[in-house]
Amino acid sequence: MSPVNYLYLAALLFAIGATGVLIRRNAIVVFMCIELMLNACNLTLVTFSRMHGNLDGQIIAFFTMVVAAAEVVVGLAIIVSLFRSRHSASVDDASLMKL
Amino acid sequence: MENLIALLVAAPLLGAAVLLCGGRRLDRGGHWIGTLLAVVSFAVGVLLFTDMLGKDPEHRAMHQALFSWIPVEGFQADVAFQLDQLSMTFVLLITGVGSLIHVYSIGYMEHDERRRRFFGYLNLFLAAMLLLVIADNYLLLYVGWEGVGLASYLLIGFWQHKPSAATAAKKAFLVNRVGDMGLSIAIMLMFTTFGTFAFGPVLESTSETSEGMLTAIGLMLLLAACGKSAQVPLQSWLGDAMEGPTPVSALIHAATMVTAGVYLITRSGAIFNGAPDAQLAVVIVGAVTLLFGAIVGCAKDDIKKALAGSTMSQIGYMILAAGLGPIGYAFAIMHLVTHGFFKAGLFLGAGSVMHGMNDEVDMRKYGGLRKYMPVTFVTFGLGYLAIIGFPGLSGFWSKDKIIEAAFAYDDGIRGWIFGGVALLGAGITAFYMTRVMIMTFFGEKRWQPDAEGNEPHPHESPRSMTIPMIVLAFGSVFAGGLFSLNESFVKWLEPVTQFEHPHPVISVPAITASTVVVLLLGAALAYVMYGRKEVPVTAPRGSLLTRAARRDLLQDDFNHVVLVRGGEHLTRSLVYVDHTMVDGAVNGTAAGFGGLSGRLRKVQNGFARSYAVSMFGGTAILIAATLLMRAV
Amino acid sequence: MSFPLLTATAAVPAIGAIVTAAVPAARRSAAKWLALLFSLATLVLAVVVGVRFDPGGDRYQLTESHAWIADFGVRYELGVDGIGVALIGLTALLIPFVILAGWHDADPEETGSKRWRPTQGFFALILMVEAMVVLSFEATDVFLFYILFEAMLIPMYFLIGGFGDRAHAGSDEKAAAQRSYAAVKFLLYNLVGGLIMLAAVIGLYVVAGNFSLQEIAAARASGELNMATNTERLLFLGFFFAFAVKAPLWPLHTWLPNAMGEATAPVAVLITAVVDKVGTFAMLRFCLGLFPEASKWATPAILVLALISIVYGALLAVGQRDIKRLIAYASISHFGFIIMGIFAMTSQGQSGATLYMVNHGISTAALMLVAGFLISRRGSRLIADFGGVQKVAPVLAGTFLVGSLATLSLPGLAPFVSEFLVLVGTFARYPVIGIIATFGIVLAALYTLVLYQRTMTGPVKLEVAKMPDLRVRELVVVAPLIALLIFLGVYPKPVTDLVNPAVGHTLSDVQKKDPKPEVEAAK
Amino acid sequence: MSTLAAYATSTGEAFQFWVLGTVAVIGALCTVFMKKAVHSALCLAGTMIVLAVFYLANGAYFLGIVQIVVYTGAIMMLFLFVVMLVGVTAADSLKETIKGQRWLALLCGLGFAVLLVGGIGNASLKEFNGLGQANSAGNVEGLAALIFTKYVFAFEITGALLITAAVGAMVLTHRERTERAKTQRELAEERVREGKHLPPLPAPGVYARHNAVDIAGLLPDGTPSELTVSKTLRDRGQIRDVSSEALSDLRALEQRADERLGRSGHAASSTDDAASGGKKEAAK
Repeated sequence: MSPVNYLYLAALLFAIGATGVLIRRNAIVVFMCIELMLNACNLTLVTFSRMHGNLDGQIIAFFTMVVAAAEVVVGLAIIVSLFRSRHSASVDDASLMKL
Repeated sequence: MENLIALLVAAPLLGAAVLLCGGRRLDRGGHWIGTLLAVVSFAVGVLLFTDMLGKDPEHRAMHQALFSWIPVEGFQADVAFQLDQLSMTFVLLITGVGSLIHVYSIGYMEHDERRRRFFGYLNLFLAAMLLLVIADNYLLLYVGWEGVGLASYLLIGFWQHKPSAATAAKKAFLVNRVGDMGLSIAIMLMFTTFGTFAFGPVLESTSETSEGMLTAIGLMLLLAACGKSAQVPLQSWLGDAMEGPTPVSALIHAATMVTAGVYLITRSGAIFNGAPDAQLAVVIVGAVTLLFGAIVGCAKDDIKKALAGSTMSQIGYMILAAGLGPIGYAFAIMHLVTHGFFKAGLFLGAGSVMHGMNDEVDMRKYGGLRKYMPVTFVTFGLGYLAIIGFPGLSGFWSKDKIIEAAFAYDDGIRGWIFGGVALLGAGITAFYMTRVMIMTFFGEKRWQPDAEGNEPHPHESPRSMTIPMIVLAFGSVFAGGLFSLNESFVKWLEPVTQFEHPHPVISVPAITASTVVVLLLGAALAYVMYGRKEVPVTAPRGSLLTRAARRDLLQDDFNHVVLVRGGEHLTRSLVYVDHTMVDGAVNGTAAGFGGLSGRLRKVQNGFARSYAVSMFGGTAILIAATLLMRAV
Repeated sequence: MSFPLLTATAAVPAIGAIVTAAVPAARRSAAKWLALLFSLATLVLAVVVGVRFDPGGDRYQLTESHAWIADFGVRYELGVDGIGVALIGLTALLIPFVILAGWHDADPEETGSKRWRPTQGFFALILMVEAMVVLSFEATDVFLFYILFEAMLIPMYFLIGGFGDRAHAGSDEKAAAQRSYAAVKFLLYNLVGGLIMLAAVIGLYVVAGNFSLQEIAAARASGELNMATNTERLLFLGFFFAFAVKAPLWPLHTWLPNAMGEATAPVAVLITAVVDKVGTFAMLRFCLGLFPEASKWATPAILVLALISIVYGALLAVGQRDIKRLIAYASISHFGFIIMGIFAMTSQGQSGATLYMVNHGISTAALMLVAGFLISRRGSRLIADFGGVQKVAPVLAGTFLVGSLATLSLPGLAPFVSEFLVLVGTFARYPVIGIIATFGIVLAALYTLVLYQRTMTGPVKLEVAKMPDLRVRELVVVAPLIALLIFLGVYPKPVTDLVNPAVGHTLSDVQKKDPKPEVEAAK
Repeated sequence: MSTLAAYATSTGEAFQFWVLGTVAVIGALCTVFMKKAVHSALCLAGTMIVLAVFYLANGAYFLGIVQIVVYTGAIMMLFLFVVMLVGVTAADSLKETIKGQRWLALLCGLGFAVLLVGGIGNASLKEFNGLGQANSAGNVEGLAALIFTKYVFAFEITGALLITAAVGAMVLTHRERTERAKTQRELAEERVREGKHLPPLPAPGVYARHNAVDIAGLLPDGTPSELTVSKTLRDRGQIRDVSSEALSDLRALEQRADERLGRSGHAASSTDDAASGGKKEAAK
């Protein structure tokens, strides 16, 4: 079996995550889907690093994780404050972009 | 000596500038300035004339070039003057009669608070008219041509507060513009044909071009002449032009400006000589107009309009003569000069009568004035005898010659036709002039109180008015005879216009005799109709012809229906088209885009997720695109 | 490196605009004087340009050239030929009068405008327009010209939309609506034209590889650069469309009456006498200079359009009820003459057209400004609201009459010379078109005289009875213009001498010779 | 271990991939389609663990562990906390509100997947060399060497990033009390002014058997009263309605009592006053 399959898997997961982002209305779940996409990317990175036989890919993946952590912290904080202000975690309720 | 030529124009032009820009402070003395400068111009004219007489006939033409006017590649228009015998004749007529009428106006316009401006306009007219006759190329002539048009516009509409006057002025200018169009097209044709439009080169090289081209140019010039000289079909403005003050009618619409057409045709003789068809057209126009004017003159009760009709008809004579070629040019000019004298005299007389009658113009409300204004009566009477061609007076000499020449058009039927028309015209002239004479000065009083209800108290006009009339009367009595002494006038003009003796289809004495008979018949008829029985104060309905003639033979009605109404409809519809179609098309597209954007706005529903979808879809498409590019 | 005269000529008004705009609100009237001062300074510089320019010399003189956007070969390249000098002169000459005539048009106490610093803005914008126009007459780099051609719209838009004519029928709201409509219409028309031109400019760059008018023209002449026929035609059309909108040529003209009707008289003068000239000027310099073949190819169609403009504009002028719209349509007719003269491709036609640009500028300025004084007195633009003005305000009526006579191109006044040259030039090559165009002079007489008769003559209308005659300021505006009209009518030599060589160059661009007169041809 | 990082993948790995891969995909799908956020979170955690295993399989030992510890251990737990805080909202229903959104989304997702797969497919990634000598000195050391030399700046910056994030989170969630707390008097006056609830809110619960916070008290007619439940629960819609079953229980109780006591005649009546008594209590 060639490691390329990992890439296919990653692609699949990424697509699923993206679809989730688009479908779900609960901000938290949306967030989870984003995490899923990030992880898919990480998987590709790791796989590539294996293929090229150097560790840079892993490094990047590592940074991704860090960033993801930071992002989750802030994001969840936002959700919480949002919920406080409007008693809902639905992304549709924040539809203030309409003219 | 030649450098004085410019002064002819400069003097009155200066007067116009001073008087028009001078402002109120010139109101008191302005008219003297204007008169003085007119006289100066006349003096210069006389000076040049004497100088000219000194030279031998072939080398009398003088030339003065001032500066290059429009220098453009392959196009030379200079401001340069040429004073030959023809121009000289006009210069003397214009400045002479002009000066007299300036003097006359001092009295006539006494009570008008805008007298200063009036004199300014008169000077402007003199300048333009002189420019017209001493220009040495057609373009400069064109300047004078339109200049006199402007002056006549200003003077006809001098009493602008009267809508009728304003309208008449506009009408005159517009009709003239149509003629001017002819002149400018003629100039363009000359430019494309000869590469220049200076008299000299053009008239010398006529032989080198085709007859067709000459005919075209000739017809265009004829159109111009028709406009300026009130010839059919562009004559309609002259009657209305009588709205202007009487001195204006005398100077511009009788003696000088309206004869510019004759000058133009005579000046362009070489072109017409090369284009018989054009000449025929000229003759026909002249013949038609001379009858037309005469008939109109018979029907009018307004004394000035009656005189206007006769002017039209007399100029018809001149045009006819000018169309006859070398046999006619000299006589055309001669009649022009004599006509200048007696017609100006008649108009001044009419003005004097109106002056005494609270500006009443309807002859039916005159009658028996000879006792009250003797000088006017005598001068008017002499003018009358002159115009009907009473043997011995000016009109006789000039008109008789024209009739001879007309009979000599060719030795076929045409000679008979044109000769006959000219002869008939003489008769009608006698008729309507006698009518005017009788209705004005004879019979019993039919005076009516004017609009304000104050009775007219006819009185002789002041000296300043009568003297010019007397001078002109002298002219109208003796000028013709003087010119005809061993054909001095013809000889004088010969170097410019050439001259051939006409050979009429019937013997000259016969023509003369018949002329006299015809005019006596006409006069007698008029006496029977108006002298013997009572003249009703309100005009009788009259015959069909009479009614048509009162309305200028329905020419105005035709213009009104066809040109005015039609034009109004055209412009209205065009305005509509411009607003709906041309503009509407643009606004339509604008509206279309507006609707489209309205649809597109619905996509922006404000839900982050649907924006995300579009982003995502966009990314997908991008990837697809890249993959495709790779694949291809 | 000699003194950059051309740059200075454009820079002075630009600086003036900034300074004027910076005048503190308290000392508003100072802005007017400053603006006048700077415009006069520009006039002086323009005169210097005219003196330094040697008609007999090279085609483009006083040239300046600096790299600007090196990557695209865009250069800041200036140079003037006789035509440019004449038009710069016209612009520099008219602006002071425009400023003087608009002296009170932007006073808040008179207009009651609540806008921020109206007076400073008004005069600053005028100067800005002047700067751009002058520079566009000097630019010999296509890209630079394009930028200016478009940038001009911005100040004009604000001048039209922001400072409307107070004499309007109906409520203020209605007037404001019409004004903004006119301004937007002006902007959109010219933008569309400009964008199409932009496409053509880019296309030109693709084909020619640089933007320098001189280089491209030289390359074309020497045959190094030969465009495919269709490419050239497309590019030509792109350029011509923009210029035809600006000029304006039938059927792209409808923005002009709205703009001129709604704007104040001085701004209307700015539009028709100054800004629109850029369009006709550019036809002469860029269309003919860059695309000679295509120009010749398009000539018949363009001549027909010009002919339609002449007659159509005149007829519509006859049909107007609004004085300013009437003058606007008259201008459309005159622009028809100018374009006809340009594309007649004869030296008389093109000299006439250039002369016409100058004369039309002056005559329209005179007529429009007097009309503006008249309108501001009565507070209405409708012809029907006037009558008998001549009796109460003879001087005003007199100047108005002279303006009208100039508009109908009476001999002795400047426009006659140019109009006749155009007619002769056209007639020499296209007799039929020439003759039809001659009808225009009759129609011109019709609409001007009808206008004069309805407004000035007849019994005095009640509302007019108290109308004051021209004030000193207004006389100072009108008198010089009229004097100039007469002078150029009697002695146009100074201008023609300036223009003739340049026209010769243009004709050599398109390789056209004047038709020979019949007689000489026979010899 | 290093064999795992060899450039040829063993059949074992293949087997592992196919099994766990399916698990991962299923987990992902569940994450998306589970109704309750909690379940989604759990499924996601599962997927992540699988991914961790794959990292290990790919020779990224450090990352694998980090993945388990940090991601699955910390981040996911953070998620769960928030879920608990925010709770299960009405937004959890999968019913789509925007027209056509779901289909578009699915279409895009599908298309995207196809494209990616296709892209990877026709990218020539056939030969590859394992992490053999890269990991020779041990994976962690290798990473460390890189992080602290080549990527040191990035590393430092991530530090700054984390701090910022932490501060940010605090700023966002921490609520400053802007206005002074209302005194009891003010509260009372306010209540009078509004004129809604002059007495204190009723307590939840029906009888002693049901005094859970999420159970609405019953009104005399047996209908539940929302007022008796705390606002948060109401917002979350987590009120349990037990009125009917409570009454039925009661009736059953009475019945059994009657049977035992053998009285039948006035059973109904006694039920009635029992019920009435119950109601009385509820009214207190």
